[in-house]
Amino acid sequence: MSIQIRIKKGVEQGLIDFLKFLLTNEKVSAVFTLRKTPKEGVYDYGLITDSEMLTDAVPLHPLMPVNAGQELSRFTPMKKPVAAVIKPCELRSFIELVKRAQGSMENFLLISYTCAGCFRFDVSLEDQGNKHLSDYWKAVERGENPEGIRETCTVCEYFVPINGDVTVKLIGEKFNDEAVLIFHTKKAEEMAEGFEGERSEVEQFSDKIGSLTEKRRSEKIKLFDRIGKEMKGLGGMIDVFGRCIKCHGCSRVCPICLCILCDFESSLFDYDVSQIEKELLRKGAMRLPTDTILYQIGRMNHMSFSCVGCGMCTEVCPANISVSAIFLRTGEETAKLFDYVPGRDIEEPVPVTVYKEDELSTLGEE
Amino acid sequence: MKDISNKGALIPVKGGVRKTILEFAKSLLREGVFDGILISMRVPAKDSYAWVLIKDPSFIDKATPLAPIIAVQGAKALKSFTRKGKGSMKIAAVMRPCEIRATVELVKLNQIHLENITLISIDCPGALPMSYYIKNPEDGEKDFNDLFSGKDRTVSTRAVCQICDHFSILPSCDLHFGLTGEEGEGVFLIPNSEKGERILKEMKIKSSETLTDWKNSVKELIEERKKQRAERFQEVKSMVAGFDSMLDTFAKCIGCHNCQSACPICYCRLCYFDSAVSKQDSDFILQKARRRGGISFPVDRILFHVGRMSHMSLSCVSCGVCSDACPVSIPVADVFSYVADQTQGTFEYRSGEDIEEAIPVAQYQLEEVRGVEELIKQAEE
Amino acid sequence: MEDTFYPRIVSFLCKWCSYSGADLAGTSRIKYSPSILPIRVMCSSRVNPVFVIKSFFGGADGVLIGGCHPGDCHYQSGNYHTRRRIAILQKVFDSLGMEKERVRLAWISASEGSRFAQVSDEFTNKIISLGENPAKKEIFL
Amino acid sequence: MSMKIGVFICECGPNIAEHIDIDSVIKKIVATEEFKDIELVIKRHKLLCSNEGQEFLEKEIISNELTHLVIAACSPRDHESTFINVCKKTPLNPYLFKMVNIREQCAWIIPDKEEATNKAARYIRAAIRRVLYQSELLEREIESRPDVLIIGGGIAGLEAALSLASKERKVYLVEKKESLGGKASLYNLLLPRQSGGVDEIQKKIQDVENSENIQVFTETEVESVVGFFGNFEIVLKSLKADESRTELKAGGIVVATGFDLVNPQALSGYKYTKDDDVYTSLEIEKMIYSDGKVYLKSGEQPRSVTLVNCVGRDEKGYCSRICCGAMIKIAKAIRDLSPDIKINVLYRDLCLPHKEDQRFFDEVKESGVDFIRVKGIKLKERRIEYTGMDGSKSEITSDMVILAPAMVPAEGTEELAEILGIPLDETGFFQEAHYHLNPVSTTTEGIYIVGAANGPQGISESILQAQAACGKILTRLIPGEKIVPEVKVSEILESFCTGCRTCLEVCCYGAIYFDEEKGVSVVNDVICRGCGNCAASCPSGAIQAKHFTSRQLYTEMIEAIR
Repeated sequence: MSIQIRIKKGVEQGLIDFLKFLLTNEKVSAVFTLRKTPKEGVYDYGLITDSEMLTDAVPLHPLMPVNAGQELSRFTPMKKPVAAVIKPCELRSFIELVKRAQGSMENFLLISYTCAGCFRFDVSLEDQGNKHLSDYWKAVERGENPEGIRETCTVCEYFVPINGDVTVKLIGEKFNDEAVLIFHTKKAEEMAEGFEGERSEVEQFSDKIGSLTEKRRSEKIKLFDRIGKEMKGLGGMIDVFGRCIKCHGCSRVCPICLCILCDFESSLFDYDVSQIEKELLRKGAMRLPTDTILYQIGRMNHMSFSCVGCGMCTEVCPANISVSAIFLRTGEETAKLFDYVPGRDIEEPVPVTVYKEDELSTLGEE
Repeated sequence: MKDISNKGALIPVKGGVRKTILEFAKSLLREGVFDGILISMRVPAKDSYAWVLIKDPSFIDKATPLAPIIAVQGAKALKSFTRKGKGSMKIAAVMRPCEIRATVELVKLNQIHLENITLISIDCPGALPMSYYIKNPEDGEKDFNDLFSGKDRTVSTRAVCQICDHFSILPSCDLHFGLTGEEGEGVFLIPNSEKGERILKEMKIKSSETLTDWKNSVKELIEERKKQRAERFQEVKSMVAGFDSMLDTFAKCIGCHNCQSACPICYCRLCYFDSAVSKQDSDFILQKARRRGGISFPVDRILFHVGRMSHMSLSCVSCGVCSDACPVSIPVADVFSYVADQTQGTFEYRSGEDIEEAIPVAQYQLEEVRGVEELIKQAEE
Repeated sequence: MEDTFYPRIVSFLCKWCSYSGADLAGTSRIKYSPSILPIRVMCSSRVNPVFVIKSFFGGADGVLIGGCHPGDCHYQSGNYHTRRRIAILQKVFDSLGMEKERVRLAWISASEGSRFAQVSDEFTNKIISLGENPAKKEIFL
Repeated sequence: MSMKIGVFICECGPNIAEHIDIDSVIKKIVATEEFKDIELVIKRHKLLCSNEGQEFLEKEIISNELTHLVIAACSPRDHESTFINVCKKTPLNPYLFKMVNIREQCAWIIPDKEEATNKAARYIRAAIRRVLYQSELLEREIESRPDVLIIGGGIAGLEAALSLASKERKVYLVEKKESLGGKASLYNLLLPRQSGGVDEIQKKIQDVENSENIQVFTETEVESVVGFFGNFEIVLKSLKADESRTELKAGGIVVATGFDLVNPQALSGYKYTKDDDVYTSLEIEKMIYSDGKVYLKSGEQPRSVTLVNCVGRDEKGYCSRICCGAMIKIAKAIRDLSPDIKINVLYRDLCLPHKEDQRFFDEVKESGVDFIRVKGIKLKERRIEYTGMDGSKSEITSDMVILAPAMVPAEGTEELAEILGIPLDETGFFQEAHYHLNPVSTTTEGIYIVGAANGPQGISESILQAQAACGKILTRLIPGEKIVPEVKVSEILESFCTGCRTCLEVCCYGAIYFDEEKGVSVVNDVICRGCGNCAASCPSGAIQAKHFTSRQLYTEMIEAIR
């Protein structure tokens, strides 16, 4: 049984007030949120303990410098309560990580919001005078895909937080004059006790949510078709991933790739000269370093079913590969095998840790 | 350190310098002087380049000596080939001077075994920024051709290339192609070691031309570059002077560590700063936050960069791949080549120039690098 | 390369069922495709999907994974895990427009010598119809 | 130390020699470019597994100081162990040996000699490459106790206790009830021969009580078990008031906890109270054989009796196998008591597994007992509504109704499974390691299940299983002999483990635990069986399956396809 609190202030201010409230009343010992840095136009995630510093907080700023789910998991378990404002996909990443025993959600008050997507790095970096930003907010109010957001954001249909303790209404709302916070969990309601605002039954989300979902579903079909056309067999793979310079930045920023050392960077994939020479004799020519495509397919095998399409991999790819869209597309396929949705439910076991006796029954029989 | 030979052969240019070099490479394979040639090749998607080890001469036509960009640092390709020991095939690697220098450093670090490898370098006009090339490869190709042929010297190469004073023949290469600028005049083929001499012998090429003019023009450019270098370093100095300016310079850093994984010198399988050792306990982070009222994520970004400097700056060859790999366009390479200039200067060490010159090790006792240590301390704070 | 296409098929066979099945095919003197190159593992669940990808890029024309029938795994449930892993792998291949038919999972018990031979022949023919593994000559891998 | 690899090709009489050109294989191997720098000792032999062949091998290994060994011969299933034993007589570690199966895999399946020869050569090359990546593994021995704990003092438990005791094994026999004997002791006559049951069982009970090798604990249950095959540490808890604990050690455990009968009143469709003349088969068994007559609550003899089989069969989803026999026996007993009692037997399916059952059934049928096959049954007091096979509804009301309730796992089975760490199957009985191939073992080595603990059984099967389990124990757990745990186990490289615990999930032996301190998973190499599932499940490649490492398999694979 959840409630909603309406604060007669701009949505971001309303949220910040709530965070201030939590911090000053010591309901939490720190707040994790996006914030402005001293450097013009640069934002980072900060863990804030001094409520004064919340004045720099921009919890709803459309940027994902790092995947917060990954960051949160890195310094959990939290021994004291902490409030964190993160995007729905970051929340899902966090849940996937927790399933893999990478950190715990204990002591977190997880606040998320109906997210219209976040800017690509290039867009945000060149956004002089916040032109893009003001357009972004207009689009959010209209419930449309804003300009300059990540490719996978434009097709994301999980932009209404599935989990979390508090949801902030954003898309299609009058967020310049009021903030609406929905409290889903007991923990959240208790924390909100004493916080000023008009409490009521939870009202429906704006119907713009529905229309945007529809829009994005059809966008997704288009995008996936396009990728499908590029990804035609080995040749297609090489066209697309042939550019890969093997920096493996994608795996390092990937919230699902939790390995300390990626298997594909292990000595297992260093070859004896003789092995390479033999390969050379057979082919007449070969790329060095090798295993470029192997790495990509291998990684898909390891994590695609848990891919939340946060888009970090695409952002960091120096070779401009649409990594995220490609992985999301394959990931939806592999997840579908087990009607799995990454980050939907903490109780849903990671597909590769379990099995059903009566599934996939044709495989191996024919 | 041995000095550069004064004689070379002048190879007539047919259909452009790079074509000529390719023909030469092809004949090297045909004549059996080499079993394989490591050279860059445009990827099928046509918007980047990869290193390809070629045995069958017919593949040479697809290759490109001196690509417009450095997608993967050549030394990395060589490392992936010979990290575990010398091979039985005779291989020639056609690379940029900075790639040769990185190779030399990796040899010193036992990551490359050169026994059966011959290093061939080419006068390098610099490389284009990867981001620029990938967005419009065809313009990139045109720009680079103009630059290479000397038709247009104003093409803007990567920042570090513009201040590079190691763009030509190095003591550590075996064979070098000296460009005479103007098309048609031909390229100098300069043997620079016994290996190099032997090749010319086997190819029955006489190195009788004197190189004085070419050498002078190179020297001129080097001097010019040295000036620009000094100027640029003045600016960069302020970017790294003290912890706060470091904070400012690396403010955008998202801690993806692309710079480290693209770096040819950072050969660690697992970077110390990615290892479990540097994972931090939540209480510790909370304390840190309390001290300043807030803490920025990912934590220890500055520590990472400063730490990396202390690990590799002595061997840094200013190849610039770190800047190319940075998703938030931080001028990593400028900073690192400046710091490298300092640390290497401290020991009068010139990374990648001479294979005989050992990497100075006892760095931490020295007063001069205390600065770095200070930074680390502050960063760890 | 040979003019007549002679497929190379890596076959990971579990020690208890499939490998024994292969032995039975042998002792019963059944003649079947010489393309099959068995590699003995304790359980089909030892087969890391990356082995399969690796085989391809190493030049294998096909990969056969043999395990005990569901429910008969010598190690209780190993083959159920194998089944999921291979399902994921095939899906990944499929999504990339790569020939997932080049990967085959087959349950073959120790008593199914003839099934082993039959599966081997079928699969070999399948591979022949698919033709040579394009990765064999690809230089940009 | 420089490499020196011995490669020996067995002719296997004509088996290999006739189908493979061994000399050309040798030529191909020797000609292989990459073996140039490796010292190879490569020879052929007519029959390596013969005594002469083994001696030859031994000499070769020692005199050439071989560092690695490759043998191309038959299937490893035939002679790998033979050659491992040869290695053990030499300084060569047996895990630096690789066997290549060129008989079943080449000679016998490829008609074309040249093809067979090529494949053999490729195969041997792969083995040579692989063996270079194999590493020494050292077998270690651990102390083991020959003593055995038996849980359950029913027929199966008694049988197991006696067979072990007869071989001078110390046995601890634990029974929850105050006396031994279990369910079997409640049946007076046993099918098919209607021979006496009680006396036979009483005799066993006496033998057990008289044996000084058997220590009996009645009114006692198992509280905890830790350890592994050869070294289980057990705590027993007395069910008597004092709740005293007994600690003991044993090398093996036999689970013989038997079964209970489902309570018909707990099933929908069986509505009656204790005042109704509705009885279970066991109650009647007691009535007839101790009082020598069949009578109603009123004391009179019933004029009509209806026996209902398969009570709870549909609910439970399995056939209890022995009830049919028991009911037929009861029917006969009643008929013997009086020819005028009308006897009906309602059954769902008849299960008469023993070879003599059928004849006995026919006799009883002829003696005027009506067997009616039915689909569904509803009982209210003594009135029975049933649906015939044709779907038609009928009903019978008789003076007496006798129910044959389904067998269900004995009370406390789940708790015990928890304590022993062995699984139950969907019926709730203990799960055997392998239904066909390994019916009395469990997933945990050293723990065996016998009798009805594994599911509905008759007495003879229970005894068979008890003897089978003892056979395993007597041959695997030998006094004074140490046990050698599997060495081809998994190993987790601490520094690469991220602690995602995927391996814990996929390991069905519970051989992996999580070290909270270090935050990494760790393999208990005594419990690990070396299937390698965990190794394949680890995304970081932090798990190594010894003797089947990724490197070894890659090498073998890449060479094989080259």
